[in-house]
Amino acid sequence: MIFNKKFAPLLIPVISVLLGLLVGGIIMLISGYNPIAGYQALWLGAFGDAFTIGETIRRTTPLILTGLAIAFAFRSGLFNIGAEGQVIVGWLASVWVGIGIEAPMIIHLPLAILAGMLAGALWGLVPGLLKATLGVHEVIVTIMMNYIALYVSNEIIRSVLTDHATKTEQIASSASLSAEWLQSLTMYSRVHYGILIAIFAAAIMWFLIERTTIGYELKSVGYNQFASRYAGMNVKKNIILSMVISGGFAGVAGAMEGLGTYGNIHLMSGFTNLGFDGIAVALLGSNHALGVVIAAFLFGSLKEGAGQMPTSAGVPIELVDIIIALIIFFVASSYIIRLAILRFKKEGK
Amino acid sequence: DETADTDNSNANEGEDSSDFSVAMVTDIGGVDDKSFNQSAWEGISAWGEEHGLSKGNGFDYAQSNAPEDYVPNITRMVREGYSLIYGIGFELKEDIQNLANQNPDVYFGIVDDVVEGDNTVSITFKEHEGSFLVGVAAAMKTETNKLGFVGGIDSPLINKFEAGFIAGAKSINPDIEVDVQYAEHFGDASKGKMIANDMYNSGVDIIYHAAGGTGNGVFNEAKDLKNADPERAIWVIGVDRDQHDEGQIGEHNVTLTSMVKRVDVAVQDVAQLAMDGEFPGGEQLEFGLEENAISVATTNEEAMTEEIINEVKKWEESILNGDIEIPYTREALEEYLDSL
Amino acid sequence: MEYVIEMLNIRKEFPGIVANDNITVQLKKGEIHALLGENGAGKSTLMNVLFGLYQPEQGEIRVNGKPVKITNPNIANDLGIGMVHQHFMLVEPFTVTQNIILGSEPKTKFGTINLKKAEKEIQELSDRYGLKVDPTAKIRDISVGMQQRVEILKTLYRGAEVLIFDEPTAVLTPQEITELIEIMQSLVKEGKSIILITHKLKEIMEACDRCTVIRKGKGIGTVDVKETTVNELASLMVGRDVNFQVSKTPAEPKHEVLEVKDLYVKDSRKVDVVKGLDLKVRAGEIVGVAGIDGNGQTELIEAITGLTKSYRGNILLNKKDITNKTPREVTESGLGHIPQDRHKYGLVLDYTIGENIVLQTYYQKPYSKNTILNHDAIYKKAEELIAMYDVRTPSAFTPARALSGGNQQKAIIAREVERSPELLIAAQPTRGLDVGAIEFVHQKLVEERDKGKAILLVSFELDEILDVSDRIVVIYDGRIVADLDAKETNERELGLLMAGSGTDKAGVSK
Amino acid sequence: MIDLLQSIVPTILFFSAPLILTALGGVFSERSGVVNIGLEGLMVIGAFVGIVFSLTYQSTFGTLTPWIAIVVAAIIGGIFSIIHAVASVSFYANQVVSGVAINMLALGIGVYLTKQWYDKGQTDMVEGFFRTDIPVLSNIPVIGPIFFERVYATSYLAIILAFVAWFVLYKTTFGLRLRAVGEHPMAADTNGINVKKIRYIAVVLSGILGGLGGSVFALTIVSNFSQSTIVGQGFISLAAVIFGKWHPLGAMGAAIFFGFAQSLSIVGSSIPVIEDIPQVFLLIAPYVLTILALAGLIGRADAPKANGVPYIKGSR
Ligand SMILES: Nc1ncnc2c1ncn2[C@@H]1O[C@H](COP(=O)(O)OP(=O)(O)OP(=O)(O)O)[C@@H](O)[C@H]1O
Ligand SMILES: Nc1ncnc2c1ncn2[C@@H]1O[C@H](COP(=O)(O)OP(=O)(O)OP(=O)(O)O)[C@@H](O)[C@H]1O
Ligand SMILES: [Mg+2]
Ligand SMILES: [Mg+2]
Repeated sequence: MIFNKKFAPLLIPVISVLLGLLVGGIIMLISGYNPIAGYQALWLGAFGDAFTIGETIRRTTPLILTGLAIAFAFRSGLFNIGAEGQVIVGWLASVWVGIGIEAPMIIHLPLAILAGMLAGALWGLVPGLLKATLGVHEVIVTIMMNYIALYVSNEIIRSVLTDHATKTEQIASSASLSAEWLQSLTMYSRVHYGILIAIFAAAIMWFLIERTTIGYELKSVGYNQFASRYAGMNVKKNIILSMVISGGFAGVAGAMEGLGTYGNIHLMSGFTNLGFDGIAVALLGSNHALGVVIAAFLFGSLKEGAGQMPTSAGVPIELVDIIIALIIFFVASSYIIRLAILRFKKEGK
Repeated sequence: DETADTDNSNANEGEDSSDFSVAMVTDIGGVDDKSFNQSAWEGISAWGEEHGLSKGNGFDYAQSNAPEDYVPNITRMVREGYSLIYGIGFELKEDIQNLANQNPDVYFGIVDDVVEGDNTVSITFKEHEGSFLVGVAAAMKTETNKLGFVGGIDSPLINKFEAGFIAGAKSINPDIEVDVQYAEHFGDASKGKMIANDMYNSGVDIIYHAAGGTGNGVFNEAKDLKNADPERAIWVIGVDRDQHDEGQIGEHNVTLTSMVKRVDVAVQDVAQLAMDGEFPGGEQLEFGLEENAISVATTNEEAMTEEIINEVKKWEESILNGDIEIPYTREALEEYLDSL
Repeated sequence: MEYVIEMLNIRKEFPGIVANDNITVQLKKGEIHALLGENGAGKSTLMNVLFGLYQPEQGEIRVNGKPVKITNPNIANDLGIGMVHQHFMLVEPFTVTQNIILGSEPKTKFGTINLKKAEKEIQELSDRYGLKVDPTAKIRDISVGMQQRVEILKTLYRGAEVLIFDEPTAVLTPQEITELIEIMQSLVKEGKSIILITHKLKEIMEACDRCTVIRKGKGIGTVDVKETTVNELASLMVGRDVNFQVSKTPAEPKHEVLEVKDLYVKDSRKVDVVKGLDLKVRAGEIVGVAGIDGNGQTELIEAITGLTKSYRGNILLNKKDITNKTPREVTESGLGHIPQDRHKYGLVLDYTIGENIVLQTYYQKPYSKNTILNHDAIYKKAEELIAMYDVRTPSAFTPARALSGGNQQKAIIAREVERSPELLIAAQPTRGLDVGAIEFVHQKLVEERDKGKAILLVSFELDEILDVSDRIVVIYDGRIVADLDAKETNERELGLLMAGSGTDKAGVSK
Repeated sequence: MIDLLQSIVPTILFFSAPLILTALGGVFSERSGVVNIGLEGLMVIGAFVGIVFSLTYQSTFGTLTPWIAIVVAAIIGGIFSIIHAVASVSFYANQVVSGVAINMLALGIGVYLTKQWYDKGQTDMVEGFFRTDIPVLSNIPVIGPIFFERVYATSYLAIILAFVAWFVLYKTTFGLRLRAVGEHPMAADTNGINVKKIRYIAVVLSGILGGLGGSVFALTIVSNFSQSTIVGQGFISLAAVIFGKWHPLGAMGAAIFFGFAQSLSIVGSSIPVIEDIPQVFLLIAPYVLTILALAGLIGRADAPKANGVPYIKGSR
């Protein structure tokens, strides 16, 4: 029992990761690759040197934020599949401000991030409003909003931000998150200050959810709308607020790409997948702020490391997708793992 | 700017030529995309094999699954000591530029866009020339005087195809109508099919696509129509490489021709130059008909009649002679059409 | 004597608790056998074992003398055992017929469900036992009493010879209870045998032949109902003497706290249900609202508490107009509310007891400051209340879901009373509670009254209304039709008034 | 007008068919109480199997190949979906998590195996389904040319299956039990219905239908398999499930609505009035229309009550 309470939240993911890697190794063996070489490549690809570490952190940054976005909505009983679209508009807005305004960094950078946040929030507001006022299912609306974001932002890049170009000019350095010293420290990886923002956002999410009356209300509405109304909470307001905040997190994720990684925005021919990966990150992190950070880091490392596998070990990158999927499965099936642990414990005694 | 003080970029000069190695980083799609990633890889492989090298040993590629993969991939190649690294596709422009600035000792090449610096070379193609020629072919072939153009994403690069195609078609017959549609996606076959369905329904009999995977839907629709009525004249014009195979339907083939972009030729040429110590640093090389890097496929002998081929040849001559300037933007196209 | 069912030395454990510890129950053919015990004593568990939902760790079950293993409800069905569950097992969007045939559907020769045939059979069954059920009605459209009859029909349709009723009367109105008892008696006459779980000793005395008592998971014994008294049953069950008579001094009503004037409210289907209702409650008195379910009680409470809107009339709380204010505003004006449906309204089941304790006050000091929660204050308060109100829970950090119904109710009462509201509305505050818990709740209400609070008690239990109230108003068809002194009326008179006869009786403050 | 219909209707039909099939799968699964956001992945598996089978056996089975291919894809889809069933029914997993995993796993496996078997990221093209005239029906005046001339048989397969699904769900004992399980599993359990078995069947049905949907998509529209064969169709199908209020015919209607909206956005560019509207508005029109339709007409849709809740015997 004690063991359940204290360690299960950590033990289950760890076991899941190990199992996922184990099965991944078996798949490599079956397909005729050397799993040791494969994993060595994976490791080197993620943590081999300062550069890859930098890139791993960079890749983790937006994942933390989209993970938080989805986790936040989940905590209040809403499923935000729309992080994808919120990322795109957040990216767009932050770059827009990054290009369109001249101001000292101390104003410009926060303003650009804020713009991303607001754009994402706006994109979350629509499904939130529709859900709260008309009871329209947020899942459909957010899916639709993803496509709208994609096409609208492409059009804006093409017709408003540029004269029919595929990407915008670079943002002013006063709006940039990248830092020379960080990059040179990591052999010119694209790691940027965004990671601090992401971790700060996680802290905010934790604080908001666990420590404030806002979080108390949001969770309460998520669990039981009737009782929340009975207790005097404004259910509609909370649904809208939840989607808005969730969208805000995703919007900041977009800003990380716009102000940190790329410094511009390009025409997108498909989704960034940051939003969809965020679902997995959120659930892997069991919708807790700290869990999300860890899960995003795991995801980021695996995905970053994957790039090395074809070159060094000949293993297709997709193996990593399979491994990630397996890990998610094992986490989802924690019940059975827990059962196995219990049995194991009993026999051990 | 860093490039300013890196004029010592030819550190490779002293290197033994046998140490020379080449790598490429794909854009999203991979080396087997049946498109220019594949073509580029074929060029590099050909170059490598010519010099007795093998994959992973003298030449290699890194595949990108998302834009964020470009930098790590390029960096990996830098780290592994490749002498010349290509970024395939305009999407890699910024990243190639940045890494070129950071690594003045390594040669970089970008395909389909322009970067700056003494250690870089930019390889672009005159797609408008090829598009012009397939436009000519289409104009010769059409029975309805209605042509279609399906673009992937509305962007300057794809606009080149569009402008060239329309110019070519109208040069033969100014009354020809060209229906232009963009799918806003390079991988949405269902949209491609829907657009093709709509175009063929409205009387278009030849569609030129510059839309990657979206083009699959165009081929699919054309073949379906052909299957229903083998007598009906329905054509697709392929892009980037000879898409003859995609057009095969039973006895018939709906691929009229393809606008072939020989990335392999360009990539191989530049690799050879670099190896020979003649790296065209800082230059922007534009490959076109003249360099044999743009061509019009004639695999479908039945469809590409003597007459058509001759006409195409005629225009090709004019282009090579510099008699005509092919428009590659919508504005230039307007002017060109006015001048007709 | 033949036993149809024998449960011998049954033991059933749940993680950390022995729910049934060596219990024996023997059911005679043709009898109504009561099962009595405090909340959490293990009654439902025992019956779930009999019905095959749980497997016992130990013990034997015999049906007609033959030992059987009941590993799932199908086997119970085959053995002729049917169960009417405490929480109805009905699929709301389905019709009565669909619910009844579910799992043993008659088929046409094309393999589809033969609804016509089923409906006819069910109509026949219903007529035979006088159940008056409409086979084509949707469950969500029929009353709770009707739903229960559907549950009964379900067992009969499957040919049950033994029927288990788990607290069937907790959710019924007095009329429905009387009818249910009649139904049970007619079932017994047809040769069926019945096990009845109930907390209402009067019902046991009225309807049952024998009674088995369980206390804290252990069987205390079986008594013949004719040879026992209510008091004896109560003390057997609780292990001490229970005081049924609510001890209280005469009320000393003071100023008016609640005044409802000419109120009109529509229900969710947009039909008028409260139609020009007038009501006054004064400080220091308990006003009981007697009435048959569906006469506007629910909507009246919802309108007062701000959960629904009225479209005419006024509600004054301490002279302040609270008509159509939000629940938050109403609460802040000094209203406490023990809701009728504790799972839906009263608690956030996934929140801890502590979090539930501050459900309306979390945003106030000391529980939070500048929107930042103060967990220490919250849990300190919770622990205080847990001790004061004897809420049985492992800790204040336990989720509300894990508590028994009685203890959940105590937590709600603790919360509402503790806020010390000027007006306390208590809707069905003792539904499903055992006599010990009921005694406790009643005592609390009286204590509050004595502190000078106004209390509005809504209940379908006439006993409760009569025992606890100082003044009784009768609600009928959306209006208050009588206003009586509790000491000067009786069940008979109330019953008549509630049924709508004697509307012209004096005392209506119009 | 008739001309317009004649050009629009067949488009709608081919676009909607895979969505209808997949959405039907979603209806079965969710009606039994298992949330299925893995529809996208199930379609990927279907597309992959459909194409690989066709490539391998085109020469053996000739024109029958696509038909056999979709059957095989359906079977493999069904088998693949057992993973989701095991996780969400037996292991009480969070069903959304499991669905997300299904999506990643399917794409991972599909592309991984493509690389293993063909040594490249995408397969060659196959000859899939072709349009045909439906005998007899296509001769009906007016209606015939619009609805039954030059259509894919698979479109009608989808529509027929929607009615079959409706029949199964609302007229058979299996359907009654399945719906009961999705609304109130404990009630079903006490009536002697094997909740887990029903849910397994429902999830596997969603795999079969999703596999069917994916393979039909690949064999009527794309003609090959790659990373980007299925890009969001599964999510649109999921939207159709909800849009259609978890009803097979509703889901079909929603899928057809999506087809209509898409088709309109393309055909629109050649209709005089609409012609002048900037392209981007046409592009987003299908999605905006959907939102408007939901907000204005459809409104609240209540999911099956037990949807997403693992059934653990003996808990409340
Ligand atoms: N599924 C379960 N898991 C764990 N504990 C349980 C479970 N069901 C019942 N219990 C525990 O077993 C004990 C007996 O519960 P049971 O439901 O039999 O009580 P009861 O006599 O029916 O109570 P009530 O009068 O409130 O209906 C309680 O302490 C309860 O907490
Ligand atoms: N999974 C569980 N874990 C712990 N306790 C449980 C569980 N399931 C049921 N119980 C307990 O079983 C007991 C009896 O449940 P029962 O269904 O009889 O409801 P109850 O307590 O009588 O409440 P009510 O009358 O309000 O419905 C309660 O104490 C309840 O908390
Ligand atoms: Mg009970
Ligand atoms: Mg109870």
